[in-house]
Amino acid sequence: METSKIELSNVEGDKNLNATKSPSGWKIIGREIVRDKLALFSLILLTVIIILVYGVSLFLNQEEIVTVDLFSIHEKPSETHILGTDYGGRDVFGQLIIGTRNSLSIGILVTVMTGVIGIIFGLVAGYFGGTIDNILMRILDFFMVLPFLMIVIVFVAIVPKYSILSFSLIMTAFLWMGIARLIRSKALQEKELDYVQASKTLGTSNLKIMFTQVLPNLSSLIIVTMTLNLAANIGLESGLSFLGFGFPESTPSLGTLVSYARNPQTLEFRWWVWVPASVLILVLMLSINNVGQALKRATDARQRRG
Amino acid sequence: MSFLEVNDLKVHFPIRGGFFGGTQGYVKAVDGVSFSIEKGKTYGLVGESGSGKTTTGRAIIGLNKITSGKVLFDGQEINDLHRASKDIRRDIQMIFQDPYSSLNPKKRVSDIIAEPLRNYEKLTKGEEQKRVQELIELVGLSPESSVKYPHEFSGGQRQRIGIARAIALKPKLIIADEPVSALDVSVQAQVLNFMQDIQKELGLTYLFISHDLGVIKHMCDEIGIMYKGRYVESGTKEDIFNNPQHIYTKRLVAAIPDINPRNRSQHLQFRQEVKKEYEQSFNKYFDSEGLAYQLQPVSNTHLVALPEKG
Amino acid sequence: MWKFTLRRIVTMIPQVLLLSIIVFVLAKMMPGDALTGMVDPNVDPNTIAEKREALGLNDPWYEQYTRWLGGVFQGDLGQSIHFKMPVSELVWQRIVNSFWLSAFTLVLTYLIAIPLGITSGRYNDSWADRLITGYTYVGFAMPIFIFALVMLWVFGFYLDLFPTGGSIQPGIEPGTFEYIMSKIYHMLLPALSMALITTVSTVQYLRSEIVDTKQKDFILTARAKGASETRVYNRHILRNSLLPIAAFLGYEITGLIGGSIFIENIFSYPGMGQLFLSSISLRDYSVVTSLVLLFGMLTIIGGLLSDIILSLVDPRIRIK
Amino acid sequence: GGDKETSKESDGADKKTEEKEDGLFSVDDFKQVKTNEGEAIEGGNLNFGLVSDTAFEGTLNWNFYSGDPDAQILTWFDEGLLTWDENYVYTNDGAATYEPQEAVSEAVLATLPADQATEVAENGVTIKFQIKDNVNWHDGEPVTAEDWAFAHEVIANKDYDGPRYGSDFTNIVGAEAYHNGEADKISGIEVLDDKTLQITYIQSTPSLVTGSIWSYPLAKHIFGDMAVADISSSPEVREKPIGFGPFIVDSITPGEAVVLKKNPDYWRGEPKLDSVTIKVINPNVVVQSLEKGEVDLISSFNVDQYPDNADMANVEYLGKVDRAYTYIGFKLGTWDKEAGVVKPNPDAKMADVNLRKAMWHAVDNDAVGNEFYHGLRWNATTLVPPSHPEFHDDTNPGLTYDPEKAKQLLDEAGYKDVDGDGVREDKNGEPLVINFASMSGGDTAEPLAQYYIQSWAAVGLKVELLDGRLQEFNSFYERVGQNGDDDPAIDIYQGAWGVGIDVDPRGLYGRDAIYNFSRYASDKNDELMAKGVSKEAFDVEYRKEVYKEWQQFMVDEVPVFPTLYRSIIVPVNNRVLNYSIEEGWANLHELALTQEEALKAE
Amino acid sequence: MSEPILEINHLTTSFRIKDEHYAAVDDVSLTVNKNELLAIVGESGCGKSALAFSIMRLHNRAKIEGEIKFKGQNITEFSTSQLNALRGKDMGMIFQDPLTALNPLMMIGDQIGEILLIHNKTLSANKRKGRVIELLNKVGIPRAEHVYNQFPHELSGGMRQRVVIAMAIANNPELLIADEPTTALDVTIQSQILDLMKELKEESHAGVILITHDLGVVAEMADRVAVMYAGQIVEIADVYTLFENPLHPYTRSLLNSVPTANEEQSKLHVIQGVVPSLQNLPREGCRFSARIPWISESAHEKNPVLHEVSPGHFVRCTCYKDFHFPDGKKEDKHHVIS
Ligand SMILES: Nc1ncnc2c1ncn2[C@@H]1O[C@H](COP(=O)(O)OP(=O)(O)OP(=O)(O)O)[C@@H](O)[C@H]1O
Ligand SMILES: Nc1ncnc2c1ncn2[C@@H]1O[C@H](COP(=O)(O)OP(=O)(O)OP(=O)(O)O)[C@@H](O)[C@H]1O
Ligand SMILES: [Mg+2]
Ligand SMILES: [Mg+2]
Repeated sequence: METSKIELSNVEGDKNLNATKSPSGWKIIGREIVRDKLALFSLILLTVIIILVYGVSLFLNQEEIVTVDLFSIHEKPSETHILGTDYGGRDVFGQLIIGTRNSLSIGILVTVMTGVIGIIFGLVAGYFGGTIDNILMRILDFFMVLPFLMIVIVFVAIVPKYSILSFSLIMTAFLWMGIARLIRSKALQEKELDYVQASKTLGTSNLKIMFTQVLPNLSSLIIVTMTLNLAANIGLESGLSFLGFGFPESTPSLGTLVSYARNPQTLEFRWWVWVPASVLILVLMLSINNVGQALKRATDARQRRG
Repeated sequence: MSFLEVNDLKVHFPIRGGFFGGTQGYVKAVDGVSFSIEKGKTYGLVGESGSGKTTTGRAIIGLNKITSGKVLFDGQEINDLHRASKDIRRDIQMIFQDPYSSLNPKKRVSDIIAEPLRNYEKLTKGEEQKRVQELIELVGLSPESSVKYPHEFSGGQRQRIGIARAIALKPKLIIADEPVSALDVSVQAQVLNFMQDIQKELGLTYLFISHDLGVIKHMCDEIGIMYKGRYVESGTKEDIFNNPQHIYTKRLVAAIPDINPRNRSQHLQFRQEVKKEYEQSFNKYFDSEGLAYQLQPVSNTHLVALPEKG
Repeated sequence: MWKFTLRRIVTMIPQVLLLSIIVFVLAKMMPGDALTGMVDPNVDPNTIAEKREALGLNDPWYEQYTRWLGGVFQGDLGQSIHFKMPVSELVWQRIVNSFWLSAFTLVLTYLIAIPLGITSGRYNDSWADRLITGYTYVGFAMPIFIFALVMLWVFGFYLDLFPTGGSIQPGIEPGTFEYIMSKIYHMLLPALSMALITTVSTVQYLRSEIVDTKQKDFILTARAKGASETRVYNRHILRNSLLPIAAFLGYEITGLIGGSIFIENIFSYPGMGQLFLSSISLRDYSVVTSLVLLFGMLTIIGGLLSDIILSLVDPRIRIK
Repeated sequence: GGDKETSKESDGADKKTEEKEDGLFSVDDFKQVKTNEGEAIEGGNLNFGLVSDTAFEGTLNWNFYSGDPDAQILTWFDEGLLTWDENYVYTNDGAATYEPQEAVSEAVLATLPADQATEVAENGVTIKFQIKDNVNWHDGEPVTAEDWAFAHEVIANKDYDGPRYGSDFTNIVGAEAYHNGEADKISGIEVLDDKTLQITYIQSTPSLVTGSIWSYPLAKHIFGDMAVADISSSPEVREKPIGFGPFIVDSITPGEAVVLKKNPDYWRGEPKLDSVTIKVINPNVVVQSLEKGEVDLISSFNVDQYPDNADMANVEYLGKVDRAYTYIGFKLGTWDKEAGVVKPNPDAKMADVNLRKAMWHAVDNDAVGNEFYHGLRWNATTLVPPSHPEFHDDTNPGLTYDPEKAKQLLDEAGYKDVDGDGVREDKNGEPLVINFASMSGGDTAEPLAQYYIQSWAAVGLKVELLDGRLQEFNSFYERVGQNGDDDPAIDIYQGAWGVGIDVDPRGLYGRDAIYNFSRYASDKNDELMAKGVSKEAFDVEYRKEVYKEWQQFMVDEVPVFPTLYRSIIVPVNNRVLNYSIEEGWANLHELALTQEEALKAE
Repeated sequence: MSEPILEINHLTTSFRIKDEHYAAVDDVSLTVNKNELLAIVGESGCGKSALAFSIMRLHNRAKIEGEIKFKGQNITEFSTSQLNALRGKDMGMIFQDPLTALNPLMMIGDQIGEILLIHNKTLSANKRKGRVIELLNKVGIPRAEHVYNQFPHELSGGMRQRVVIAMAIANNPELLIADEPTTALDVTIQSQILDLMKELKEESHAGVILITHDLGVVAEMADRVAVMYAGQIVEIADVYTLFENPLHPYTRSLLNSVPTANEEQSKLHVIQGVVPSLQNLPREGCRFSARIPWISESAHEKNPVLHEVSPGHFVRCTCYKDFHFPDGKKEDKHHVIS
């Protein structure tokens, strides 16, 4: 079976060949996204949002936005305040932009940090296997047991002063396991492949094999997972902020804006405070997920659309 | 003094289990194998799936840990290749079974072939480029192949890339683990021919692992037959094919389909006879655990696993 | 299998112990304690100081921990300082609510996931599939708290179809039919809100599992046997795709834990998630510690359950 | 609230409070008594919403409860034996009457050593209480003097695990000895007969009759045999609590709801309602619950929600001034744990009174009240809130919003901007950063804190939020010093006090009060406060004078300055009759409904 | 005379790839007689499986044109239920990979039982079990009772393949299609399985289509052989003729590239290039021409058809006449008797 399946994919035909196994994976990814109108649209939207958010926030002064203005509390959207103001008289649009930037930054930071930890941990465990794997897996098991949300909430209650970095670190500390497990299992498979064995017989060092041979072959998987994780992490951050365990209001975040809706007055009468943030979260998560799903399809030959 | 000598090689894999991964038993993948190969010859290792052929090859090149026994290469013990001198490590190379998985799909052909050179030889970019081009030409690929990726090649071409990589360091011994079993007949022919060519050209010694007796007969000078981690018979090509002694060998040989349709009824009959004999005399040839006995010489080239006389 | 279960449970012990230490220390590191909330000019500060001493809140953490652990070994999770009752009793009250809510959510999750997953997997690339996939996309992206808020607003307030808080209408005799109906009525909206979101991963999984299984060789074998399309689906594809879903059960439990914190908070449903959040702000350590521990154990048990179910439904996986 | 500007008398016919043109409201426009419209029906069930985002604890006994939710429930089925009037002075309208005796009880004095006896004889007082005959527990047993005495003994017992034991009790002769295990009875409490009790207090002060008598009996026939430590967790407290109030607990859904039925035997008369259902509702859904008529009455209503819902058709809003104020405190010392007294620090960062005054002048609390609270909180002037109209000095304007004055004061005091960056340095020219601790929780906490910081910045003071964020409740009080361990990082803090029914401020500003978080103490202050509770102070006019002086003294010294006074707004469904939020109102048995179903808002 | 059980006329099976149809099986006509074993050989990707699947109508997305006559009925026009009545009863199929061909979650007994159940609803459960055990015994599985309750993963490859065979012959089909039934197996097991198939065929007189790429197997098993290249049959003849007088360049090249245990060749023949993928099939002309570039263009037909060179021996394209090996190497004819 092995034989015939692979033979089918002779010279030009990489139809049946797992795209993770081919350098043109990127091309396929590109092709897949372009073909998938929704994903393409999502990608463009996402890019626009990111550029806008980071671009516009350069011209915004966070201090100024979070400055309380007693005389413009809960103003409806108007020319001076495109999206009105909140109960502190603060400009919602500005908060939305900065909040999105903060939420995105945390999401990205957490994703990258969990990614790096997870990749290294998973690669080492999977590649070396045996006792090392055993020990690392026990550590990982332990982290898996921790009820994430609760521990983070307890943690946040303790850390006296937090910044984007320290908040991200807390989240990272309890979120790296998923990717580590994934990478480990893939690395376990990958290291059995002959090309790794071949490198060993050719005298390449383990470290070099791990990072220059195995890692690139897991890259599309990593990209896919990290993309999907990014969405999840943004969701988590806003969830925590929503519960009141995120940032103080002086550091706007999307979750904080949504959490204003827990005041039924705001929920009912002041849509401009929370609806834009909710929609933005949804749009962000949807587009990131769409892109992620398209990437996933691109790397999974069976699901590819064409 | 043989070029490669393997003495009572054992490779046992622990069966792990339990929370702390304790050893709960062993898979005796290779269980006391001895053979030797002369320089410039091709030695064939045959047996059914799971008989330990691959493990033997991998143990020699250091991919599997040797449980006990000795491997002598050119007179030097190389049981632990990691500690063996660099020269020896570069003298033994391997060709893998699956031409698809043995090449890193994310690397260009030039990088793949240059990998051993980068590990062992300090070459400038230019020199390296030159060597790679030479090797590519040597294995009969077009020069522009070097910038391509493995998936742009057919199975046979990929196997040649694998071979180019293996010979880049001018090794003396090549372990070829089923180099053609993943290939179509037509492509298989191409690779086998090529292997024979470079053997002559570079004076290589092959340890050729296969389960296809046809291929083995075509390629090898001497042959060892494995069964459940042990040798059942070894000898020259003639010894094995014309004068098989062990019932297992006979059965293997009889199972090879005959390419001449006119022979088929005789062949079937012969096969059934052998089968009958196999069933009847199984206990004679195998010990109580169903494993082969120690090898006994029947001629100075021919060894068969038979119970000790007496 | 019993041996396996037993061994898994034994291996749980160090994990849980470590977890308990971590949680305990963390809980102690939170500023303030359960008596902080009693700041009240009508309450004599000396009384508070005395109580603090009497409760041992001034002892070093390890002493408090060993004391607490000693209690745990005797089945005593300690005393909730705020609620003035044994933690075990308090948690039990809430666990029952959370249990029913989760069980109900799970039932809904599967009730939604199975037909949708099957439709979408069986008729992939049809309109129905696109619709369902669209739903899973949105559901996947929708943070549960936003969705729950909107659900609460629409169905609880705007349409006034469901109660907006609590787990039971007050004053109904426990055990009666009316009581059960009222419980279900109160659970319906929170459970549905959670189920509609959590189900999407199951739908997606089921779909891709079916799409996958459809291409397996043994399906060809079944067709070659002359099996009707219905038979191929029911006996081969569905069975093979649904079994892994069954094994999800355990992991679903873990997922529900996280979700319950949001859901119970938004729907004011008196369950463990809500208890947890209030215990955090009340600094009711023994409750916080016990809850985290309990959830940790549920996570482990969920994993164990999944493994066991998987081994039961899949003959290829054997656990010793 | 006489210091509020205009107040329009609302005429009885117009129930809706008119919104003023500038979007402001005034607590004076609210009535305290529900307008009755329509005929009462027989019986009916009233729904009471217990507004809380956590479950209630369920310690349902006045002698043990500690949270407000539990107190809210308790009110329905149990009550104190004494009631009080609008000035918080005990009356004789309750289930018991009281009568201070001419002389201190001889029998009690006999138990004391001679020197103490003379002191008590001179300063103390014996009060005789008579429980009315028809006052019975829900199980039919009479409420006796024994029960009342028993309550005192339990609370003073050293195994007692509730929060009540304090100065009210230590003021009873022999209570401390009993508490310390030196006596097996509280010698100052005499049970004269089944219904008569006599208690001798060491100090006779005006405070005694404004809330310092423990008036909640504990049913001895039920709890008498229990170990004191077990009472609070006994089923008779948690599951089937007992009282002698107008309603009887029928069933409890722990943490969520309580159903009560009427107590036909209630001493004031049979309640008109059949039953009352108390249900916890989340603060977030209060308005919706009211609109849907799910609840007729609620325990508290966030004034923020009023402006948007002022025209809710099915309810009438009642309102009154709250016994509370918000304030900003300056850290002026530390707490001496050993001695149990405040230790002022003359070198504290905030030690300069002009700095403190300037900071008060710098903030516009009228604006805060108007903008954040639509007038339902308003500028506070002194530390005695207008909820105590007798003692609140409404002629004292406090320090008014006057940034120019603030700047001037700062300049004079030497807080000048030497380096020209717009931020004032301290007297030595060193950078001055004031750390501000403020509590989170409450919808406006964050912008409010930010507003104050901005206001101070406007006069050149650099104030920063402690740790850059609001402090969560627990860490706020921990750091501000409720254990005596004051966090030195805090320079100023914002807090709020709900004040007791007695005006005596010693619990918050006394030298030996741990809650005196500003750690301010001075002889003058001690003296004034002592005067306020002296024997002379039984003369109300004298007492008023003393507190007037004290209020001014606090304005001069500014250890803390009050920022906002508050109002209580209570929506009541229109079907409810005979409801009132007046002080001392205790006629729950009179409550009635006009129809079976609650009215809904369209 | 031989009685045809299956007649295929101008069968074309095409797959839709990116909005275009590509024929994996191109205008194939052949006949299988009762009690005859027809082998189909060719390199990987030549369309062998596609042909087999078309006969069973197992492709659900392929476009099938032409005629497949099973016992005289054109089954290309059959409805699914009509087909289901045929599949597993009159036509049996054996798949290449015995592990993936079995449902991993069903017991062996149930899987074999299922095919009995589908085609005979009246059979009692007990009788069915008896029949299954009988079948297991027939295909040489020891301890059939035990195996009945085992799962596929508990059996070795050879055993599994026997189970697959038992399934295929359960209802005594008149046509059996075996798609590379032994490729995944060791030689000794392969020979056992092949012998078993032969036995079964002789017993039932069924027509058999055996797909393989192993010429040795063909020589051992076949009555007639069809050689496929790039979706077309390039040569068809009885087994002796084909091995003794192969005509088409492709057949000849294939035969020359096999190293055999019986033959000694110093050098194996290498066929240049590879089988073109479906989308790259030459649309006209001789499809093999690209792999024998030294043969002049003119030797090929424009539209190659099958020529009957002797009774029952058909060859496609006239190029066979001019074909020679490039290095002038002498061609081995495999008629040496060992
Ligand atoms: N890393 C390993 N751990 C445990 N067992 C192993 C390992 N590698 C091989 N084995 C076992 O050792 C035995 C011999 O395997 P080996 O791969 O050497 O056989 P082989 O003759 O090469 O078979 P094949 O023809 O299938 O390649 C098998 O039973 C195999 O399961
Ligand atoms: N479902 C399909 N969709 C598209 N192309 C297909 C499909 N199935 C087969 N093909 C293509 O049809 C051609 C013939 O495939 P087929 O599987 O019939 O070859 P084969 O001769 O059986 O090869 P093997 O020996 O590898 O089994 C190949 O080029 C293959 O890529
Ligand atoms: Mg091998
Ligand atoms: Mg095939």
